[in-house]
Amino acid sequence: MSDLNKLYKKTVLEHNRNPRNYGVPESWTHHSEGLNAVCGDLVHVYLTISEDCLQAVHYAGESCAISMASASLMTEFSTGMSVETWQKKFKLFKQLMDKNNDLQEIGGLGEINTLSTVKKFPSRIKSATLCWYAMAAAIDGIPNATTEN
Amino acid sequence: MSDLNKLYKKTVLEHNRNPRNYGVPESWTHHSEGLNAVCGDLVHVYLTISEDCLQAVHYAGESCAISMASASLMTEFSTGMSVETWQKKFKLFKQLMDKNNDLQEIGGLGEINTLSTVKKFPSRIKSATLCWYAMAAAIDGIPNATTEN
Amino acid sequence: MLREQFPGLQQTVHGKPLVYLDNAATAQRPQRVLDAIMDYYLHHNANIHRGVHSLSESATALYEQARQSLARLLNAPSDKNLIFVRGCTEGVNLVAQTFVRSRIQAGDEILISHLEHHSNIVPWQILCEQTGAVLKVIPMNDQGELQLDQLDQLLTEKTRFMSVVHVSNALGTINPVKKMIAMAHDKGVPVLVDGAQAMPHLPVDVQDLDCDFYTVSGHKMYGPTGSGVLFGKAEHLEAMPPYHGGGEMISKVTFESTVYNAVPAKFEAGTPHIAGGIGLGAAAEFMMETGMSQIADRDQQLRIYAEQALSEVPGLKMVGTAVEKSPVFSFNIDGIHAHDIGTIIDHCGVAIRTGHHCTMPIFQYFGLAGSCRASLAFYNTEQEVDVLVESLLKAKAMFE
Amino acid sequence: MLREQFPGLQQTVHGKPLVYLDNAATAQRPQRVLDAIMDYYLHHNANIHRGVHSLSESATALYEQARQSLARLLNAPSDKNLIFVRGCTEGVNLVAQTFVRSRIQAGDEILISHLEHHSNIVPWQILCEQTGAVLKVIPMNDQGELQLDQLDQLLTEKTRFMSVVHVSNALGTINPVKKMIAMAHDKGVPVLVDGAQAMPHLPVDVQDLDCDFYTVSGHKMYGPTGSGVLFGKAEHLEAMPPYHGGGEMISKVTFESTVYNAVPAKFEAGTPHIAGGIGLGAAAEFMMETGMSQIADRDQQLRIYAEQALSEVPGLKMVGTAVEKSPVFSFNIDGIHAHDIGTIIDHCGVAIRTGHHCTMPIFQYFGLAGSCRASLAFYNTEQEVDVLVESLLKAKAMFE
Ligand SMILES: Cc1ncc(COP(=O)(O)O)c(C=O)c1O
Ligand SMILES: Cc1ncc(COP(=O)(O)O)c(C=O)c1O
Repeated sequence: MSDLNKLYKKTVLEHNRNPRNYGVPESWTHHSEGLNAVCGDLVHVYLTISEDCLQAVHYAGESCAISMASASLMTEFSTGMSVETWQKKFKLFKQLMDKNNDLQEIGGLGEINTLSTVKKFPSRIKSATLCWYAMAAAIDGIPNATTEN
Repeated sequence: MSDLNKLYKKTVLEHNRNPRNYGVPESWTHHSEGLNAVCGDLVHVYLTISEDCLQAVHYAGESCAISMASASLMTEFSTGMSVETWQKKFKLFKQLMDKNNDLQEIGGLGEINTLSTVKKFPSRIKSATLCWYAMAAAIDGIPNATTEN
Repeated sequence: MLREQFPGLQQTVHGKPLVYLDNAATAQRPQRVLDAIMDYYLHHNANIHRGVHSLSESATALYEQARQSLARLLNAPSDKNLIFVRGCTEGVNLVAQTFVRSRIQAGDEILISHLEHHSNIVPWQILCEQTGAVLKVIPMNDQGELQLDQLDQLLTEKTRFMSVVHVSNALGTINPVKKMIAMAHDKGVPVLVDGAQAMPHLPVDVQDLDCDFYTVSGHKMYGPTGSGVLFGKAEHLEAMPPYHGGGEMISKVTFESTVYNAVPAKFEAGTPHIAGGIGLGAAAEFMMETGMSQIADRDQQLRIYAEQALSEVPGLKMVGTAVEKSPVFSFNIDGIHAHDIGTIIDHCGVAIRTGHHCTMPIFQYFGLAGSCRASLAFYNTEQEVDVLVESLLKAKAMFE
Repeated sequence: MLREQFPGLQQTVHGKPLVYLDNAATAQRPQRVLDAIMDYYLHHNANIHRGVHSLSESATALYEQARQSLARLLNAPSDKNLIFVRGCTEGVNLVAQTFVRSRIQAGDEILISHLEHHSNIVPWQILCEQTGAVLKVIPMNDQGELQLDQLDQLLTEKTRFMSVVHVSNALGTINPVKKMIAMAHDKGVPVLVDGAQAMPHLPVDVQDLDCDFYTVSGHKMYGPTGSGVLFGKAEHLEAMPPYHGGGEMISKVTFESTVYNAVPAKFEAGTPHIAGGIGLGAAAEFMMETGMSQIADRDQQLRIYAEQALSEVPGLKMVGTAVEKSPVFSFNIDGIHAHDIGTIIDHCGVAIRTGHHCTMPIFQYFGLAGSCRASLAFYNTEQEVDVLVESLLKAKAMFE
């Protein structure tokens, strides 16, 4: 299977078609807007956190399929997790997406590992990581996030 | 004979060694300073003009051999000439020194023609022409001249 | 065949022949431009303008011949009207910070258009911030054409300068700059034309346009990266303060004072991109030999073919449908984000650009985040347009 | 042999093997730099930073790798400390018009030295004219060394900035910049070091020097023309206003307001000299592989040999006899003007520079119009020094 098909087929297109936890929820406790202005990606993350647990994770926005699918995957993966656990997972995720290594998967990231193919497309990595940075910002009470620098 | 030898041997070195009409004269009616600041060439031209005739032509300054010899040749060539004649000669001289043609000599310029070899050394043309521009400026009552542009 | 003179086109991407449709971002260069660059580095490698040794003399001659070639290409009155710059961006910034800054005050107005590239917006925003001047914008319509019926009233007695793009990099719109310049001049307003996207495609005659300044990017007109030219009218260049300070632009320096060199040296401080200037001269010669009207004709053939072909892709929405257009196509396809299209068709060998193309205000107007942009040059072919269309259909299929 | 990697050296001039001793004006480039330029044009010819297609991705990767190579060469903390510029001249102008202009007022002082190149004088004169600041000069002595005993008192409470040359292009003097920077920092004065002539010859460690800014010219360090790098401390680059406005340096533009991009993009408006940056990266790799201390050692061998050889030419007067010197020799010969020497020895294949070398104040100090300057690089040989000496003797003979 070509890298391209690996990237798009299966999971990404499926989540793009059937996004989980998409849309602005009725209520939330934490929110952040992730914006990569240069490429135009925009994603909002809405969290309901109680007793240090991610009770609900929603997202909204308009971006490319990779960005949308990554957000959809992330919400599914994160819901029900403790904040502490999530932050460990976020560290692992950053390693998975670091283009300076060629890790294809990291234990404990489950389906998220399908995103590692994005490293073959350096200009698209930021699409896949934006929602994670937005979620980390939301947890920290920061209203805006970006992966540009 | 190589271009280099052509350029320096004979006339130029001879005039450089034995400059004619060199030094500030006791009196003059017209004067101009020629300066090519970028390359550091400096030449003063002093004229005594009466009844439209170049009675005396002197020069002073410090520059390279080509510049000094050109001035020496020019003073010898010009002394006694009518201003009007000189201005015609100046036009011919500019044609002789125009690097866009390869005229080696022009009738009526006599020994001045030896300078045409300078065209083979484009960066040195200004050295050879500075004194002529200074003399034209002196005639016109302009105190400064340059060939830079 | 002209196309064969461009070695960058003879390659494969993901195993497919390259279909290079990102010419508005940067062009490919003909072999003779590459040869000119290498000839400098191999046979004339020296600094210019002040050397008495042979290499320096020949390097200087090549550099100044290049300036003459560019003067002929633009029909400038003299090569002394041309300043070598890094590209259009530097050209605009230079004019903003010298000519305009020295004649503008708080409350004065600078007029640009809604079709500008960021490089012809931000330098004026910076100048406005520095001086308290006000930026005004000629509006556009839904076709991506400027609303010129409003120009006359936008040119007020406060307008000090107008800077407009000749051809839009995002939409391909060709603006009637000659008419616009005449209208500005009627009000005594000098004009800079951003020719980044015009020079690669159209005959440009700065004397006929009567523009005060005109600037082009070398890398978009088949020349080297880091090269470009700013044309200015002689009286402006004489009157303007210098830009960078440094070597070459002075004729005499003491710690107390400095005498600037004559134009154009006054604006070319420091060692320039010598190989770039020489390579750009070769590009100009190439364009003149090929013939700018031949290039323009071929562009229009391709534009008509591609317009038709793209209109047959279901769900494709063209952004920018001006009557006068360069072969630049901005579009979106229902249900697929531009970035995804770009990535997918790259795997068919097709190189296009996606995003806002450094023209965010244009896409704000259309309420879009960006577009796919296919931008053609005379060396592209109808078959390549067909490959583009096929690849778009594949992308659609993938998302269905 | 290292020398064989430089194709520009393998040629004849007037039928004689080229003896290239004009390295301070511009260096020759190793084949791998030329290969890197051509590799870009042939195989990665695209614009950088915003493309999703393969060529653009690989061009971007090459350009950013080059930045990393340069960060290693200069030992910068991060590649984000480096801004690509056209050369030293642009580096100095950029710092003057952004960092310094934004923090200076009438009556404040800027300190430079008597050894500066015009490119590190005129930008400050222009800034002084714009702001009413005052230019102060660290004096030099008859050897061409700075009088550092006066530095402390020249650093007053009005001094806002110091900009000094690391190695003099006219005399070869190596300044003790580390010590000078420490003295300036003691008074809270930030420092720019002009490294145009240092980087080709000496190991440079910007963290060890603790300079606030350091700038180099690519074409003098065996890289392409039109390339160069400005190092800045992160906190300065963050705080400084942008320089050029345009594409790449923004993250969001509307007509009302603009959000600038992160450092270093904030300072790199417009399409950069992509091939130049990539070629400069290759030059940095070449220098690191060759070893900067090996290069420095070889330079000093050549310096000692040439100093001795030139001292034997009757009537030759050396200008600049600092203890710490690069292999740069400024001299005059009794009774022969420098330009004549330059022209004559060119016919022996020897390329030197004559004139004031863009350092008029240095020659004003010595009461001279200029000099002959032979400037060597590690690839020169003792035999070439011998040819220089012979050619000087021939010139003398011609004038006797
Ligand atoms: C010491 C010094 N500073 C600055 C410069 C200016 O460098 P560039 O001409 O590459 O901008 C030079 C070049 O001659 C130099 O020798
Ligand atoms: C219309 C227009 N103006 C200006 C520019 C800026 O040119 P450069 O990036 O070469 O400085 C561009 C390049 O994209 C352009 O398309």
